[in-house]
Amino acid sequence: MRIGVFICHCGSNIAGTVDCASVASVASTYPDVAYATDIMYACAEPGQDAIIAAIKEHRLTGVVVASCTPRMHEPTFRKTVERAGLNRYMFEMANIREHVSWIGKDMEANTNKASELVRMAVSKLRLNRELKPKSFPVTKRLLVVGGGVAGIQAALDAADAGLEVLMVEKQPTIGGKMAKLDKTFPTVDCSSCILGPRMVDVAQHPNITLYAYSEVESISGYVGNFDVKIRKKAAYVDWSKCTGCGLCTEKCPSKKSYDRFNEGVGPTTAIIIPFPQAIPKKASIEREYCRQFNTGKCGVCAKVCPTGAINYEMQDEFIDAKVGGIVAATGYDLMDWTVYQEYGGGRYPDVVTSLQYERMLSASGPTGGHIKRPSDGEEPKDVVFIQCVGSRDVSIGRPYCSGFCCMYTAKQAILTKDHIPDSHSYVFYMDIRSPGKGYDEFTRRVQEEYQARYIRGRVSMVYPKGKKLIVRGADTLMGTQVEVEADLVVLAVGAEAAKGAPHLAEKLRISYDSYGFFMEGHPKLRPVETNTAGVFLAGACQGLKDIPSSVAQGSAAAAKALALLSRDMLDSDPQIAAVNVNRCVGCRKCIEVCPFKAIQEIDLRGQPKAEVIETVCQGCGLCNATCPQGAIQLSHFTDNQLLAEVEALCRF
Amino acid sequence: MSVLKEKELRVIGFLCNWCSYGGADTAGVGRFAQPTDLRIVRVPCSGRINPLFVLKALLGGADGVLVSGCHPRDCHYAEGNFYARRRLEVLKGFLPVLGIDPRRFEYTWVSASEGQRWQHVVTTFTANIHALGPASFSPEARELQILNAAAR
Amino acid sequence: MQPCGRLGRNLRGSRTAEGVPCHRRPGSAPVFANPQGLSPVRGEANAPAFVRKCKKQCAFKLRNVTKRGECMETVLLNGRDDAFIRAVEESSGQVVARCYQCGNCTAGCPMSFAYDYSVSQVMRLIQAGQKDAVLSSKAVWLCAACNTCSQRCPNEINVAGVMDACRQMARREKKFAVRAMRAFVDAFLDSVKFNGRSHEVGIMALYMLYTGRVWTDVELAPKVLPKGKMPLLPHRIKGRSEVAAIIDRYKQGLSDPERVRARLAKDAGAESGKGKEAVS
Amino acid sequence: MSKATFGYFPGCSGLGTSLEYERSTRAVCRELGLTLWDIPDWNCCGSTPAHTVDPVLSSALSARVFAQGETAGIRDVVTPCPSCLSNLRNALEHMEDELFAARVEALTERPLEAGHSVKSVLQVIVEDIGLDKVKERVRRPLVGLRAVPYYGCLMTRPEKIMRFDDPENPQSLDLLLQALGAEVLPFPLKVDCCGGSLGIPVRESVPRLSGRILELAGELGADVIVVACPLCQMNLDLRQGQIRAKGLDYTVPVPYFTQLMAYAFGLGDEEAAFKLLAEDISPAFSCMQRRAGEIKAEEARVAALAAQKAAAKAGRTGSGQSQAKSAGAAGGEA
Repeated sequence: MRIGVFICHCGSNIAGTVDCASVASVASTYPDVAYATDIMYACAEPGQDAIIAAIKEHRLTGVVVASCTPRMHEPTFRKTVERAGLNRYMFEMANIREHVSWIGKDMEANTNKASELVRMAVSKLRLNRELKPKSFPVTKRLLVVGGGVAGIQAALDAADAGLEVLMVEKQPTIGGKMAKLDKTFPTVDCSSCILGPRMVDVAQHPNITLYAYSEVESISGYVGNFDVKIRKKAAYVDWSKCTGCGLCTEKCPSKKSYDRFNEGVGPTTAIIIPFPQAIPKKASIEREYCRQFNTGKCGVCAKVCPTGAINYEMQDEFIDAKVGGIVAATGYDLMDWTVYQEYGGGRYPDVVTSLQYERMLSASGPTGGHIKRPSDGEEPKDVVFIQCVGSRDVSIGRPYCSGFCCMYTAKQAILTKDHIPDSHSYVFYMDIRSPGKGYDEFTRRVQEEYQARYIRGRVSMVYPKGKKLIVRGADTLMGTQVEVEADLVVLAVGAEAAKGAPHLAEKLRISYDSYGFFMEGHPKLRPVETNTAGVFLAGACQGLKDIPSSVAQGSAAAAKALALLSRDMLDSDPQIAAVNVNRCVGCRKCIEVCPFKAIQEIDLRGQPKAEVIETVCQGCGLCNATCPQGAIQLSHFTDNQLLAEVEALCRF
Repeated sequence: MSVLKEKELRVIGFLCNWCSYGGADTAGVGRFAQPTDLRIVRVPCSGRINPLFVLKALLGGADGVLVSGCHPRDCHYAEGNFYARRRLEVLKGFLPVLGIDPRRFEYTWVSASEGQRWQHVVTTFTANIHALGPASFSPEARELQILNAAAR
Repeated sequence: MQPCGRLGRNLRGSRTAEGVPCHRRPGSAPVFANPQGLSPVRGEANAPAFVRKCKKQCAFKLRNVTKRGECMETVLLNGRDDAFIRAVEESSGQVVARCYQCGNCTAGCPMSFAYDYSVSQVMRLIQAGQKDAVLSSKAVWLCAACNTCSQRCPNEINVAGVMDACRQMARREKKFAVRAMRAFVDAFLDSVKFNGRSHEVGIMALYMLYTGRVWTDVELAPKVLPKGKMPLLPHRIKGRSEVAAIIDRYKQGLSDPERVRARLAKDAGAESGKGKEAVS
Repeated sequence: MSKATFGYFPGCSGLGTSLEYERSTRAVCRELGLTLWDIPDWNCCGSTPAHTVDPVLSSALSARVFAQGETAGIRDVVTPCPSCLSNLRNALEHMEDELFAARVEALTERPLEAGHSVKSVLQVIVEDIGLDKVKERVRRPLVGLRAVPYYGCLMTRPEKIMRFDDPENPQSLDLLLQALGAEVLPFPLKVDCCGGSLGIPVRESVPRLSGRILELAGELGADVIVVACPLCQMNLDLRQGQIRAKGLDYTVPVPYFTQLMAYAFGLGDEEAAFKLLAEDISPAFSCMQRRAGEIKAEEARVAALAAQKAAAKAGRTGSGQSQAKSAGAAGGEA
């Protein structure tokens, strides 16, 4: 075997604290190493060409590249090695950047460690065998989880490209948080005017099947062949018959139920159509508030419904579907701001969240677009906006900045001036974050043209005095304590991942951080992909972002999905388990332990043997560690190969 | 060519590719400084680690072995780390029987986003191993010493 | 440098003459430099050289300014006193760099109205190492130690602890910005030292003595004396000498961290020494 | 030291300005079966002045209190005054650090064993004894009394050290007063600072801070502000005259919660010691009696109405004659 070792400088990232030349010279002394050198940038064009040239010149049969993490450039170098004619699995990497040069300054120790990591890679490579990928058919169907603006964009893009799309939305209507907005920044154009048509497109698009008021129950399988079970929650209304006339919502006697869509601003009935432009425009019953379910006596909606669509005995349905790719676009939720007892913790009715205020501003909202104080319904004159309630606050475990509150608060201040010309808006802020195109001019305009009074300082306490709310804050630019007598206090509440996002992440088998945001493949280079092939992310579920970025990510995720599903056959990963029938005694241990049911028992000349179903095996290696005989080996990570690495370390 | 005398001890790490190896990368990207003793062997899943690998390493002269996988319920293969947890817990209890100090083997769960935590795990584990000093087998484990000498 | 086409106007918006680099208006003065490289004296960064050289407290020089608003001295930032910052951090156990100046402490502080520097400004002065301004400020004396600031700090800084540390440092360096506050504390401690317990009448007497404010709360006397709520004779406890000893030992500095750390090290040394013999 | 007996640290103000708090606390504890062992020869904890000078000095004074308790075998101490509680608790927490403990011992020259604890009287009553026991002993419920609870700024803060109730919105005093039968008004400034020990050296502080609390209580129409701290009581009650001179146009008596408990338990005037308060409480009580009367009358009226409606319904189902009887009864009632 003739192995070539290439030590990458990565500019100064590695060469800064690792003596690459000496590592290369040491590497040349390793067994089976025919050629060892160090190059400036291995992953760059010249670097790859140098490797190909060296393979040809020295008739190499295996390559070791010591550079960055294989999670980033293993695919790159495998293609390079393939271009040079070698099998892509006759290649190993040593991570001497993230695991060596970047975590210590001690040149001698780093160089020694780098050379040892290279010896490990070489010793493993000596036992590598050529592996040929097999190919399997791809289901040309995309599942989009979440019907907010990001999900809608992804679904429309994919459907327009001819892909069949299933959209699953937890709420009775799609539109997500954007549908709740009255206007959007920085152009103050009406939110439902720009989102409404898109929602209609989703409903009418021949390629899109919409499952509203449904959730993903379970997902199994792998990229190209996911089996998804969708739970269609019982809305107690037969949507095929319901015409969305809204008669039931008028007659329903239970008038005190919590209006989830309008963030509880006004009470509503138990059977509701969330908002006029809802898609699908169908009624659904909130079981919690419906008298028929609580007391067993009512049935008004059933009597009134012209098409007889009401059915109290409706059960959840399950739909099984095979999809090739999944786009998660589950969006965000406002955090529970009632931890701030100093702002009343929810006890003062006139302290509302920004989303509740948005519903008050909205003409289709419960107050018909009139801003009213929840306590006495009067029009407020002094409105105080408090920024960073639940963002940038270590003491309640939310150290991050939510990104879009500065912008929507500026917009709400403008709308307040439009709705109530003689009103005064006060905004308590720490730093105005307005990075987008036309954003900062927008926040300047609200202060200059609309006379919003911006005060730089946090608010320590809000307490009621008579009909007013006393807001006790600070103005750090003046260096004084300040107080405002307010009629209404609007909190720019920080956001977090949608409720239930971690649960979905476990079903999708993708990792998530401590706030519930999904983990992207690479924060800069692969923002819409995940480490799980075939699962893509779009919008705020990956990290808080405003509408333009969410839409952009929607399209990006669709593009990635289209790239994946454009091919009819996908290459399977050859790093899968294989059974050596001579050693297998048919004890079935591997069959029980395999999480993907990828091993089955076959009869070989009268003896039970195990056999791996290549397309289902994911290459986790559980069976390999369980088999008492060592009969089943995971290709590319066999026992010998791993132990060779351990040997390489312990022998010297 | 082995560990730097008096400065390093032989510490081997078995890291699952999806979470802990990613966590070690995030620690690198974050430039979180760590001692240089640890050498990482990448495995597809913590469930792939056969307890015999750990024994082989310890008998082969490793002063410390660290295994790290995905947090329970986070595993890319759904159940890999559950099996790993059970196997390695049994192994930890079994080490004293072999005359090996159980403190020389540790297993933990680190996700791909926990760079800072990985720095803490490596620094603490390496410090503990330095506190224990180079591996030396208790007198009764004579056969192990012979085996070890042969392996060297 | 060719003026860039569409951006003919320079960054200040005025048209540029042909051929002149667009980012510099013709004839603008060179950026101010510090040619002589004089020693960095606090407060006189842009004062003329002769003022900076003159060491006497002459008319040109401003005495150490404590009254905010009277004049805004230019603060030379490389005159920053890092030792002061470390001392405050060690004494209060807090990291002042965590403060991002959100003003929540100023907002919540009940005594903000009486301060010369608001709480967040005191934190800012500490961050900038302005020892004189902090230790001679009234704010550190007027703090009522009610912990509202620490409770509501989004970065979990014990701001009350930092204010305590500054007041203790000011007291050690004999900088008493609010005389009455120092007098009241001394009167209280003297009463405790004398009786072992605090005795209201005794404290008031000592306070009037130290401050000369003879009429303090005199109008309250008729409300409490007849109800026996203001005993004239103190309740002196048996162990009062021990209490007095505690206060005296503090005044002699027996509890200073360095001294105690040294003693601990010595004891530890003695222990291990003793320990070694016992074993071998 | 069983749960029902505690070492008792009255605090210096108990001998003077908060005599009524001291007397009513002892009476109420006796009534609730709580035996209080006085710490022998206890000394002042240094209150605010000591810890503004140096936390080690303040902890040293507190350490002597615990040391004295040790001599009498007392481990668990209870104190009515939040300021003393804050100093004693801070001393215990900070002495867990080795160097700090050594610095304290350098002053006290008396080593202190571990295992000490200190709680406030209110915390013991609410947490250890429990409100249901308090409810059982109420003989004269304070029905009709509109009370406003005021906790002050030391009792629940700093959260990590005091570990009592919610630092921003404590409820224990509210629930206790409801258990006594009083009507508790939600009071937003319940943890705002009253001026504390700055009353003497900084004359403008108390009228402004306590004035704001008294004004809001007056606006809410509270009969009394119920406090649990001698320092707050002095600023709100004793100095209320000074504040009124500066423009406050409300008079609100400021009793301690233990005084109201003593009254509700039916104990004598000596234990409740209302006459020791600066602002006379009798108008508040007369207001309470008047309102209690109104409530009783209201209840009677509603009960009569319900009876009448029930009788009328029974009349409609049964034969006609019962209607005449209920109508007559209703007539008599009116």
